[in-house]
Amino acid sequence: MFDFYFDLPLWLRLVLQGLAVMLTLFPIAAACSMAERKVAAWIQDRPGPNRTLAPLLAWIPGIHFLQRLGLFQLAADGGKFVFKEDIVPGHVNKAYFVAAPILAVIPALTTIVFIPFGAYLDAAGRVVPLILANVDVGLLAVFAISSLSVYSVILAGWASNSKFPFLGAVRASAQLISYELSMTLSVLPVFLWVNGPLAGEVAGSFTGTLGLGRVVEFQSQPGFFGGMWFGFLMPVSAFVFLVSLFAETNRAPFDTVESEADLVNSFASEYGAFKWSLFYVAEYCHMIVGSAVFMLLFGGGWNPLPWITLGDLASWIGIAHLPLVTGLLGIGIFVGKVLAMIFFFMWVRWTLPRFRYDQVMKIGWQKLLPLSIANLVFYALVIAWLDTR
Amino acid sequence: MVTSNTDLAYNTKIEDTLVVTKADAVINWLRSSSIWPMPMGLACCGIELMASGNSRFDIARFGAEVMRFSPRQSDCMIVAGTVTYKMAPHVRRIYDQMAEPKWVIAMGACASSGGMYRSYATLQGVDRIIPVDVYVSGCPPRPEALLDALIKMQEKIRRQPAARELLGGAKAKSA
Amino acid sequence: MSLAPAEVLSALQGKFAQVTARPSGDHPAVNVPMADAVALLRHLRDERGFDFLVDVTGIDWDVDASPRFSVVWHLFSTRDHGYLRVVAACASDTEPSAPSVAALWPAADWHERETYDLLGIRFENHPDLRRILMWEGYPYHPLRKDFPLAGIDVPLPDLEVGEVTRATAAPAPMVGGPFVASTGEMNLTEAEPRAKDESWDERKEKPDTL
Amino acid sequence: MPTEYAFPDNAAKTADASQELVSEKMSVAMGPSHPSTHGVLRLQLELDGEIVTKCDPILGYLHRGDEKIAENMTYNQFVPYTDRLDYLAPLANNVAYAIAVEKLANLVVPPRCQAIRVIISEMARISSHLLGLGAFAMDTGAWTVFMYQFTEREKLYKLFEELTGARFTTSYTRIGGVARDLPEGWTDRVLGFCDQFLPILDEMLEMLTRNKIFTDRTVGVGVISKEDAIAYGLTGPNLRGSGVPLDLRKDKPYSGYEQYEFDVPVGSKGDSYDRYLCRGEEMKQSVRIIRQAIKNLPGGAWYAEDAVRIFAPRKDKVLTSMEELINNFMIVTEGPQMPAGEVYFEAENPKGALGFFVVSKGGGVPYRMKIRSPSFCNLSILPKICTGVLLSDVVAILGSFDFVMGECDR
Repeated sequence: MFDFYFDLPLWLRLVLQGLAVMLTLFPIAAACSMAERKVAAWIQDRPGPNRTLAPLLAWIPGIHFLQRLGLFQLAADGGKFVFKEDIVPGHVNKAYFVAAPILAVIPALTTIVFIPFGAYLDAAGRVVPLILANVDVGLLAVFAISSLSVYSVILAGWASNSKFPFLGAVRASAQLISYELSMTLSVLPVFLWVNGPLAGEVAGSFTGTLGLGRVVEFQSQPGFFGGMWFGFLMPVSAFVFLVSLFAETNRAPFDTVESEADLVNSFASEYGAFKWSLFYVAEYCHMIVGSAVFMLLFGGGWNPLPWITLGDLASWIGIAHLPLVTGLLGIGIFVGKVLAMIFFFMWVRWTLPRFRYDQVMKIGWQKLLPLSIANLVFYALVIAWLDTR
Repeated sequence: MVTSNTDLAYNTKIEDTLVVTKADAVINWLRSSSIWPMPMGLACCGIELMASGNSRFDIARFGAEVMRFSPRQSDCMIVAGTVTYKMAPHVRRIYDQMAEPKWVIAMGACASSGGMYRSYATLQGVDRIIPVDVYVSGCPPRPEALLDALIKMQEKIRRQPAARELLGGAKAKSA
Repeated sequence: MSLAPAEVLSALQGKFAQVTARPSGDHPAVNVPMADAVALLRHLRDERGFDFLVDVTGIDWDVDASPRFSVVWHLFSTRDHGYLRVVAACASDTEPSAPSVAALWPAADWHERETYDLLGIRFENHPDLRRILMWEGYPYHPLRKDFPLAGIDVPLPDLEVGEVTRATAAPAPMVGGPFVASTGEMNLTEAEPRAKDESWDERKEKPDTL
Repeated sequence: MPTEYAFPDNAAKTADASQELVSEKMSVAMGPSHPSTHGVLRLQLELDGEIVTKCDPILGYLHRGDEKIAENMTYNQFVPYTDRLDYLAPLANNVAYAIAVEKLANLVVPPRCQAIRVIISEMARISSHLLGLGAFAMDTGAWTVFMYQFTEREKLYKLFEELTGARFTTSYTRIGGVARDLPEGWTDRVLGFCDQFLPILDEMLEMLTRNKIFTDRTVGVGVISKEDAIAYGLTGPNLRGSGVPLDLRKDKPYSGYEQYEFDVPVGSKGDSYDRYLCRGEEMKQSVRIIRQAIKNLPGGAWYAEDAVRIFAPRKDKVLTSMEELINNFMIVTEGPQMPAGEVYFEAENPKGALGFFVVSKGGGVPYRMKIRSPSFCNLSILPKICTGVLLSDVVAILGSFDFVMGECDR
């Protein structure tokens, strides 16, 4: 059915795939900002944005549902930025000032290529992950590239040549670097396990990989341990990763970087219009990618439930022979999980107060880091014990 | 060519049946639907400004709950409260830092005219230092009045020759 | 020490002979010469239990009055829950000054700054006597009786903004505004609330600077 | 008690601390337009990294000249201006002002009027503390509490509106009484509010009191010792949070507060958390007072009937009797006739002791009116406690102080 697509030259296919994914991610990230407002409104007993309606569309029946969801508000907000004066204040360092939001978006959008976002069953009944760049370094690449985003924050804060942004940039750089450590350490047990002795027993061929698709495949094995999600197997890892994720994405309660109360708008204070919105799109992209990684590592990826894989589900409802439908189902399950994660992010933000900057650092270095090291040592010992058994 | 009469482009009475594609209408719709206020909560009116954000009134319905304290990101300054001579230069500077297009709502009697504070310390109306688009009466105005002002502001924005201003008219305006 | 005024007075006069009773509508009140004020206040704080400085303020007793300015301290005792008002007249009518009690009560710091700001009473030995409510460089002391309610035209605190907007701290128009009345007992015509505007009214043209 | 207070040379103090690392300090102006300065306070901060080494509050951005205006207004005309002092609790301001002037006139209002004033003062206290609580929560990052408390305040506003005609600039009291009697059934609605309010208040406090993040942010932050609190003239919950059980409603009862049973919550450490807890508890005590006051609400007149030359006669009398018409005219034009004299009265307002020092030379207009505003006095301790804390702590401290610039700058 899609043979013509596979006849296209490889580079074109890659470009098309990349465009498709990024053009999906970008609006989703933007839509998250509206979702944030609606979730906040819901938590606070308010209707939230629901009045805006494009006059040309008003006659379409059922459109009021979208209106109440605030979809047109989102369009208006986004469109307004385009027609808003794009301020470059006189006192800023212009080149870096302009570069910062671009630098913020590039890593945020790039990391998605290493994320498998679904899977389909090929003719042989094997699960093939849908991924743009199925490289073995997988997670390492995600970490490496997403950590570049700290430069955009530093640049923005420094180039703004203003005090609150500067303070925000200093906070951001310290915070992002601190939490990267415990984040990386927290996922190591997962890959020890995936590449460990048990892997040999269960799967046979999983060795020497950091690919995220492999982790999901590992969680899709038959048997008690095979079908178990890593979130159950390694709860401490999952917890440390989740907390670090909040800190890495500057979300409440770790949003000291852009804490409205003391730094006003922190590093983005001097930014307006489109450049400013790019920072927020980048933040939500990071949230999406982070949630996706969390779901892949600890939440079973595109498997609907623990011990029930996508393949099982597909064969039960009789679509296993339709790779396209199965693929869509897999993507749907995965995206649903990621969106649930993002809702969780928002739920936390509108519920909890905010940490102070030094408390954030203390949690990072004095609590999470020892915890993740202990966790790593524990699983290393367990795996060594399994190995010698 | 843009005419000053844009009733044809956007009119609440005929919007459902008449489709007019004019750049102005589109831009104005975008702008008027997304007014992000810069809350200049100076005094008593600031409390009603906050109250308009709560769940009984919920200014968010109009997409205007995004109170940006950074003037670079806001579209409409709501001057809520008494502007004193000591504060006036700050109000003006914050107004200057806002990006075009920008609007001002003078909320309450004090901001509009000095109100009951006819004294040595009070600026007699914020319109002496910044141009005001909508005045709201009341001391303080009820949140409903502020919402009404917001709707008035939207109507006003929808009558603006936005495309012409974008294509160079803005320079002429600011000069 | 919710003492009757007479008792307070006799207790204090034992130590400070210059202290005299002051008519008061409520709490005990004493007059004290400015020179003795700090000693008296210190005595009250350390030995009489008046450990809480409620308020420091000044009164301008009219332009022609002499002594023109008085400084008023209100003390409160957190132990006995009694108030005491201490009043001292400033020696000079043109350059009024009073000793600062900021070293006794840090609370006095801002109160004295405010009194200096609004009435122009200088407090000697104050750690940081600046204006507090009006801006630095404001030339007048607004609570003085010769200062009109509407104000006097001065430039805005930020000259640049003043230049761009051509706005000044101009006298507030009183026409149609809140009707202000005059103090004291006088004939009805004068005491009647009216629009007291120094700059313009229905007959005079409104100046351009407004 | 120390005999002399030295004013610390902050620059010298921090120079000692940073001897090892010579770094340039950053001067930051926080405000006058800043989300967490609650109005137009400006803090000129000197930062060493994130640590505040010097804090210089700059006031006066809302100085509207109330005291000067008072000197040009009759006593009744000034009532609306008292609304706008502490605009979170105008009813309580009205009451404080009215009692101050009544003391000057040696006027005693009837018990019903006193009880009405107690009820509205306590409702104003709830309204003010709610916003203080919400703003504090917002400063520490908990937005939702801020929205929840506004829902409760709206219910209060509805009751205020029914009573006075305005949401919060009420101008309800007059010299010698209140503007009008309670509407029919109003007290029942107040009781209804009280009944549903307590569980909601508990819910709101629950979101913060045991919240680890909130306690981390507030416990031990902005500690004010008992001695400092008294020396700096702090009043209200800020003083009681420091462990000084001074409440003018108990210690210098006015308006019949001595009849009511209530507790004065007192903090133990004097940090931001204690101040928060005091406010939470005070709201519950206010509910207690309101219930008692409504239960024992006396009948009779709601204004002092003997205050003929002070309290404007009732409308129906004005329209029917020539004598009353002339009297009304005199009160409106000349103002209520007061004897010469000086009085000082302070009432326990939500923010602290709001005092009015009225100097009269007789006639209908005060000669000098000094307003002793609690926020002004409370803020004067900021340079002391905001030194050596982190920038985010300044926000928490400001939130816990619950000040209003309207009365601070007047």
